[in-house]
Amino acid sequence: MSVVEPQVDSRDPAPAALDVRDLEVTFHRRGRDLPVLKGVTLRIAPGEAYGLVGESGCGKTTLAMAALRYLASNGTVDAGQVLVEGRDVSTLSDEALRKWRGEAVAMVYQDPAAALSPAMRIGDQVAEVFRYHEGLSKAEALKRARESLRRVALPDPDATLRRYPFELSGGQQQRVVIAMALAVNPRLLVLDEPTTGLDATVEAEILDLIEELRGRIHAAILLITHNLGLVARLCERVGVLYAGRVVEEGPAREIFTDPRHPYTMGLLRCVPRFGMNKTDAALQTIPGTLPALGEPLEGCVYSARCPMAKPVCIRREPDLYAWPGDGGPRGRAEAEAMPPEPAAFSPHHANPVGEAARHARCYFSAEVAQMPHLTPVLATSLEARGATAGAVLEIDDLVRTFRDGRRKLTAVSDVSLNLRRGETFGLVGESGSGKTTLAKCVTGLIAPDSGTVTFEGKRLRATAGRRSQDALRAIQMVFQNPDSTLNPAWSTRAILTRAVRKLGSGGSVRAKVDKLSADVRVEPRFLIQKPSDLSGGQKQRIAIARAFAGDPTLVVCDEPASALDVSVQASILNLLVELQTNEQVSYVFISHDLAVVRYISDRIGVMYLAELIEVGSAEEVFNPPHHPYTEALLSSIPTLDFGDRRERIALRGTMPSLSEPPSGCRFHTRCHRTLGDICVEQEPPVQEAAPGHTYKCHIPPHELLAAQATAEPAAPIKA
Amino acid sequence: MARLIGRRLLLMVPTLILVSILVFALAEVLPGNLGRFILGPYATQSAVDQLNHNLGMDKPIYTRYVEWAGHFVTGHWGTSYQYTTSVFPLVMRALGNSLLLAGFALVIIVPTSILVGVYAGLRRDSILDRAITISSLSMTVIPEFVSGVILIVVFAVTLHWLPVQAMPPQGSPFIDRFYYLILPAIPLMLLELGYIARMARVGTVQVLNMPYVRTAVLKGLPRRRVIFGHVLRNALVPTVTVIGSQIGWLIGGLVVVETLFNYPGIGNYMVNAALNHDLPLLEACVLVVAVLYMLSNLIADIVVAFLNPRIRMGG
Amino acid sequence: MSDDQFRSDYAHHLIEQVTSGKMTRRQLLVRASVFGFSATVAGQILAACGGSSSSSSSPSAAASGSALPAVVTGGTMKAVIPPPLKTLDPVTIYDQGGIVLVYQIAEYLIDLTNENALKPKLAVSWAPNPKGDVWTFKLRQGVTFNDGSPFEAADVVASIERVINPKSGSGALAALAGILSPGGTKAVDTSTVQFNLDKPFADFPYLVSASSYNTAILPRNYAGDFQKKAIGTGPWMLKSFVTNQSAKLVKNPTYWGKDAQGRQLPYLDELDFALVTDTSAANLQLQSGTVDVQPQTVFQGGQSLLSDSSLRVDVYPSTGIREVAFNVNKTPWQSKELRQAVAYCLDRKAINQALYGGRSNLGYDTFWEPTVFPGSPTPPVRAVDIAKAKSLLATAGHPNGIDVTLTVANYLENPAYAQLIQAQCKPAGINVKINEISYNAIYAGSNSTTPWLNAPMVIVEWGSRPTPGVYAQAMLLPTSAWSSSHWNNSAFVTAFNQYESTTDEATRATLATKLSSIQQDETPILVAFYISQLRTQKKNVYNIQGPGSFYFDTSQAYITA
Amino acid sequence: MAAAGTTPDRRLDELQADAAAAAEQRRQRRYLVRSLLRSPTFVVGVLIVLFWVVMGVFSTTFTQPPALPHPFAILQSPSASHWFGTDDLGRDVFARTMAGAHTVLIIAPLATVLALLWGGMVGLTAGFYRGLTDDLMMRVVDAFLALPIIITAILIISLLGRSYAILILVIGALFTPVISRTIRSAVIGEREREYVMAARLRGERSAFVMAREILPNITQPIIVEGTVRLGYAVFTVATLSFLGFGLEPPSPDWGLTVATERLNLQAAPWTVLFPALALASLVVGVNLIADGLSSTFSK
Repeated sequence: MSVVEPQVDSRDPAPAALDVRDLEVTFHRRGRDLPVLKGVTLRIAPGEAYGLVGESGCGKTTLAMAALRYLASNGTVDAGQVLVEGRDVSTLSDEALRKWRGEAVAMVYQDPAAALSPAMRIGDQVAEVFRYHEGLSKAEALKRARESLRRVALPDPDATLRRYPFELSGGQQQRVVIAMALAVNPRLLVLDEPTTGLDATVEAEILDLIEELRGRIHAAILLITHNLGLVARLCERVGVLYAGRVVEEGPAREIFTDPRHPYTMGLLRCVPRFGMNKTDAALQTIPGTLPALGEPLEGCVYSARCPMAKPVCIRREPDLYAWPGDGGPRGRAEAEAMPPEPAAFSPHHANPVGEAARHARCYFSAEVAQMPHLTPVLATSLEARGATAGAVLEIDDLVRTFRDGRRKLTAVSDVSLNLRRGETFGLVGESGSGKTTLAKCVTGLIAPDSGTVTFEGKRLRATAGRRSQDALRAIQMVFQNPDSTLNPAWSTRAILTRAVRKLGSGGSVRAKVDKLSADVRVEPRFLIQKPSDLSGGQKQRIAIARAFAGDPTLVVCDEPASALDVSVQASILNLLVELQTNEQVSYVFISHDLAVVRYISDRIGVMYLAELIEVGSAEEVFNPPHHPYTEALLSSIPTLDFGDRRERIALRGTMPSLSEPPSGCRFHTRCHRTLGDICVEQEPPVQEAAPGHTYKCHIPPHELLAAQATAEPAAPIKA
Repeated sequence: MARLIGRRLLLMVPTLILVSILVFALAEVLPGNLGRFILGPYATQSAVDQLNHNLGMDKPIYTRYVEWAGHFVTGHWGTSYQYTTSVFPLVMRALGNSLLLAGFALVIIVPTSILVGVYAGLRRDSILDRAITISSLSMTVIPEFVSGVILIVVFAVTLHWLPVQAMPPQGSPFIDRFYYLILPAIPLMLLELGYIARMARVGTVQVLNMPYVRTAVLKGLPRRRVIFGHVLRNALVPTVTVIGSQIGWLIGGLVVVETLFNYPGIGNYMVNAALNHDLPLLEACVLVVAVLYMLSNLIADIVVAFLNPRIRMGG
Repeated sequence: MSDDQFRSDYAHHLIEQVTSGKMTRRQLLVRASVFGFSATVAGQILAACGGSSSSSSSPSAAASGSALPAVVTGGTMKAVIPPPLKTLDPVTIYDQGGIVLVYQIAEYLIDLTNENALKPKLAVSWAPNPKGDVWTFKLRQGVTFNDGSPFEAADVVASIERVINPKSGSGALAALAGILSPGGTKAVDTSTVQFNLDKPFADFPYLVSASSYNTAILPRNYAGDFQKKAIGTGPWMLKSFVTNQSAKLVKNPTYWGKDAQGRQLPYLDELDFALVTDTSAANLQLQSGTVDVQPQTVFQGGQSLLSDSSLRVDVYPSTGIREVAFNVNKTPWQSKELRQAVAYCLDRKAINQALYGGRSNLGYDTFWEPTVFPGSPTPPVRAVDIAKAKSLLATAGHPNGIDVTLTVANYLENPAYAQLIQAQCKPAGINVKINEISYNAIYAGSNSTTPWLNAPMVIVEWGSRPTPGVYAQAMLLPTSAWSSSHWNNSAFVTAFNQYESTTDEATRATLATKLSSIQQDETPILVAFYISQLRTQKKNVYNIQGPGSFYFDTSQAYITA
Repeated sequence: MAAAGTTPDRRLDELQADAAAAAEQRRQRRYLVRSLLRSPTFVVGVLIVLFWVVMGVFSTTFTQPPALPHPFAILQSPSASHWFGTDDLGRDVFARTMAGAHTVLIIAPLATVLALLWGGMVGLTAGFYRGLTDDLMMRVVDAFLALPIIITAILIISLLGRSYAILILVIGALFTPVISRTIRSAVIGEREREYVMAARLRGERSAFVMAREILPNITQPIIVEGTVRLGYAVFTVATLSFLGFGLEPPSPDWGLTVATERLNLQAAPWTVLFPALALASLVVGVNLIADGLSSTFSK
């Protein structure tokens, strides 16, 4: 590729903020060489925001680390170079490297809590940067630190300076990290999943902050994330990474509206679009799973999972073709020209990246738009699901408090709700809102302090231990973490067998086990495996099969898919929908991802600070009039809709502690529509916006509607 | 911080009571017949019964415990059967000697072992690291009496560099004591050094893999700042805890070393008391050691709290 | 008839004995000393038998190398001994540490020469009445205790009465039982004391000599607080005593003792004792030069001392033994055959070799051991005879062997001795289980409880005793307080009483034969050897006197540069 | 496995499935073994320990009788006839050193197993039930931990007397608290995991959850802890013997030998040196195994 190099430099004299050329990175583990990045080439112009998307394990973070010359000790750069502002990073001396880091490039990390030194005051950590890069005195540095904290809009910077990381909320911590990164105005800012793990509203704050900062600092941004919405919102250009290869690249808007690589298309199709429901369309899953590191790949890295793969794709890997232009036809031409002479591909065909052109690593970019839909519409209407009027589950005035030393935390306060057969009740809310506690009270993993759980007319005993085997069989649970949901010591079959033994209703145990595994699409050969040999998706499928071992009436799903990659998540959601259609089971579905909840739920409940503040049909809850908090939540979701002009509602302050919830309306401390004293003093009434749609607020429905109508709901984009 | 210490001290009380019950149970209940234990296998039963009566053995256990514990709290530790003198001053003098020895050993061990360990951790997988790890392991496992015996022969008898006995002659200046303590201290050091060093190494290695160290590096901080500012402080937390708990083994070592060097420390007295059925002395020694041990753990906790703001503020 | 009359008669008797070859010169000197003949008188008697008056040379002198260097006065001598087992009190001491310390501070009426002969100390002369049941002692004049108070007959009476008072718990009580009763001691005048015995006793002077170490002379008002306020007439005063650590002694400026040249004794200014239980620790202190002398060196682990060029090891023909006692009241030791069986298992040569490098004299399970005690009969040698042992075992009713337990203190060469016994008994089918306990533990408790007097089979270490009689008196009579065997043999008792009451050497000899044969046949205890003791000192330490470890006479010791 | 009424061929493929499952498990076990055998520390450790086990069991069959004195051949320096020389009773030091493994290798492992059993029970119950049970148990454990092991051992042994059984019981009892601590924390780590909740939702009894769900997942920490403790047990036995609270003469136990022979250290260093080295080597061996195990497990 040395031929390419002069061309690039000749094309534009202004050196790119980041210029990665044919980068090959290999990790060495247990004597094996595992290529992670295979000839990645990308270029970020000064001040440009570049999004790098892809599922976990495709090499995003490795790329970032290589760019900062901070590969793990077992990782090596085998080929290619990384130039930052024209300087080859690998050539920097240690001292130069040290100064370069922080001054030229800076990074914001995924987990802010872990990224901050636990035993050092915030002030010192931020001040460090000034002391060691600008040689300021401690006092001077602290003054500057204070400024930069103010710059990231941290409340009461002076106090914050004196705090320790654990004393700050996740959002504040991330602000501190950003403040540190921007302290000495780097020219390149690397954001590695900056909002993953943060709550929706906090995520929104951080995004607002980053956008707002971009206006002032002129750093180029490399945003690494699996969240397409984020990229759509922040970045001009985006590169899609798959198995260590850039498979498509181009302007964000075009890529997301008109993808030219099957993988990109797959990604777009498998996330539920904002406002989309299971009855509208099925999520298009990507067949198969990501190739494991070091797994040998024939031809196109994606061919194994590509629904439109042709023999040629397996025979020979396509280059990164420009689109439009030679992409389609040339791809075809080459596909026809069999067997392809390697000589036939002179370097200049592989258009150098960087210019505003689009590129896709596919012979058949032209056909991507017509990529076949594999999964049919699955969900039938509630009625078709035989949803009876009678409630399967009724929860009345449920209260549960925990003690933390002397403090008393109310995790669930006076929650009442009901659920019909075959219905899916979605439960949304930020972390700490009490979703999971509520769910565990239902299943009996936690005993409520007061309140009742009635199931099919019979009141349930508080704890699972004291419930009848039938009650247990009827109410099962699917947990969040695929890695701990299955007993690592048991073979998959043993796990299912045991479940069937305890919960099943007679008949051949093995037959039932085989049926279950077939229902959740786990091939029999995996049944002899231990969970450690299964992929996250498979584990979660087995977990679901386990829950269905006794043909339950109600399954509580606690974030069943949020730990999984989007493509896998889609298949899990589809599976749940399918099972529901076949088994008439009811779900309580917990998730912090509103789009997902909206997609899978028939009715939705919104929780805030242990209270259920709004309940209604999915449709109603997602559209005005709705609780101001719901409104804020919705506004905070980044969407792929470029036409989306909703003004984002920034909530004030941070989530109050459960130990001393605010008086009156619990939301008043952060509410953007607060009416003043009344909200502070009086507990809001439950108002009915529509039959079956209620919310807790002082503002009557019509006023809310008026106020909220201005911001029209986001319309789903058809791919 | 003060509140934390106060809380910990309070927490010590129940444990202390339990420990005393334990010692009481072990010493006065377990053998079933204290009189027999004191008088030995050849005493006539009547004599044994008489003694038991005098010792109040026929009283109910709890009253006996209360009296016993009461005496300890009020410093009436009884009279040693062997030396026919009051136990309290005896034990206190011994304790002083032991503390001097142990302290002397620790003062040298702690910094060196931490230094060595951290260094190994920073130079992970280097030849030096390997050497340190292996040698520290082997040091840890050689019993004190083995190393002690060999040291004596080499340094005291053959080379005449150091005195064999651990006590300087009467009337020599206090400072001399340290010179005499060098030889006894070494076996203790070997034992602990290896262990603490390993801990320090592990701690360092772990911290080096922490994201916040990456942050520090990518902030462009100089290496030494990264190490002293970010790595060390956090790496030492487990080490300190270990040092606290290692005191137990150190005391175990004291018993051996003091016997070996005929050093009038609490370990030596304890062994003699045990060998000679001198129960009051034995009980006193064990209790004192227990308290000592708990205090050392307390100190460790406090240091940890100092290193870790979260605990400090939580406390 | 007067004492002097008796003396002259006895002198003639002795001369006859020697000339008729019934007695050796050495014996004569020893016996003469018993009856209070001064060395000069004894010399004259010898001359009368027609022989040289030269007494055999002192072994210590011999060991120290015949020619002594010029005396150096002043300086400190450091010695290492095991710590006293109980609080320091002359009335009750019984262990090496205690005895050695008391010996430095307090004195006895009579002391022992290196040949175990008696020599005047606080008593200048003594003589029995013809019947031998009244002994009159003349005391040394102008002696004062180290607190300044004068030494008089009253102090002697008080001291002796004190130890024979049953309440005292003194070991001397055992030695004097049936011989001297309370009230039997009278002060004739301030410088004369008369002992009225319950029965004639030829060896009486030994019972109030240093060999009966509880009879140290203390002031009449002694309160039993020796460890706090160590009082005595001896050459040394106790400056400090730290339990289990050290005892520091300083010279007694008012000490009466003078050397031949009339120089004030002791020569040394200070005497420091390191109190160390652990043998190897003690040896190490010697070798590292921390201490100058070790009164009793154990051959076990002492090998390196023997080869150390900086040290001199003196060998003393002490009469110390390691008594292996069979408690005849406890199963299975009621059986005489069984006891004999054990005796026949022992390979005494091998034991002597292993424990003492072959230095000691073999013992034949009797106290009358010819090579050690003059005038003793020559008993038949008990060689190893497993076959005999087996048959004895069978007659004892244990044809298939027997398990026995041997209690032994972890002290001196005892553990090794025990293991040798164990190994040597095995072939005969006697399986010895060793119950090893600490030095303190074996002596702990009262007479009715202490292991050393109550265990079925036990090893007890005995320091030097000057005569077989003293041994028998202490451990083989029903009246003996230190009888680990609890042996009670009327024939032996009667014979022994005659033996001690008669002064006629010929009769004594025949009785001795009888006694020794009874003892050997009955085998209440095993006496496998008489220990030749080792005393180790630096090459520059001279003129420490006294036979064996107990009598550690430092009054004339000195250290050259 | 299969309920009645299944067709023969169904049964057949069930059998095949079972076989496959079994094969799978064997494969995984083999993998573990193989990776263990690839760790040099582990292998060396095993070799050392094996050596001593063999010696402890068989040495007396080919060495001279370790307890037989030869008074005329005491303290002989190493030679062809006595590889390690002789001690102060003329006994063959080689024979005694080899035989010395016997006692330690009986007491230490038994004590450790005992401690693992007791500690396992305490740790499981405390960690699983938490709450009051946990608090009480842990208080007691703390109390025990406040007493240094050697010292408590001395206390108890001096009261109960010495014998194999007592040594094993005492050391076992004294190691219990530490082990229960480790196991407890392991249990606490597991019990919050979701598969345990799933088990409870199946209506499993606590005993089952502890024994079948949790225990299999904490075997590795238990094994490692066990090995580490074994090392300490050997150490402790030796130290007790040295202090005179362990075995009795003429046992060739290493600690005892070092204690009794150390007064010959200068005249005959070999009498002490070889048992000392033997002891050290065994402890090192055990610790190497522990290291090997933990590093392999943590992979």
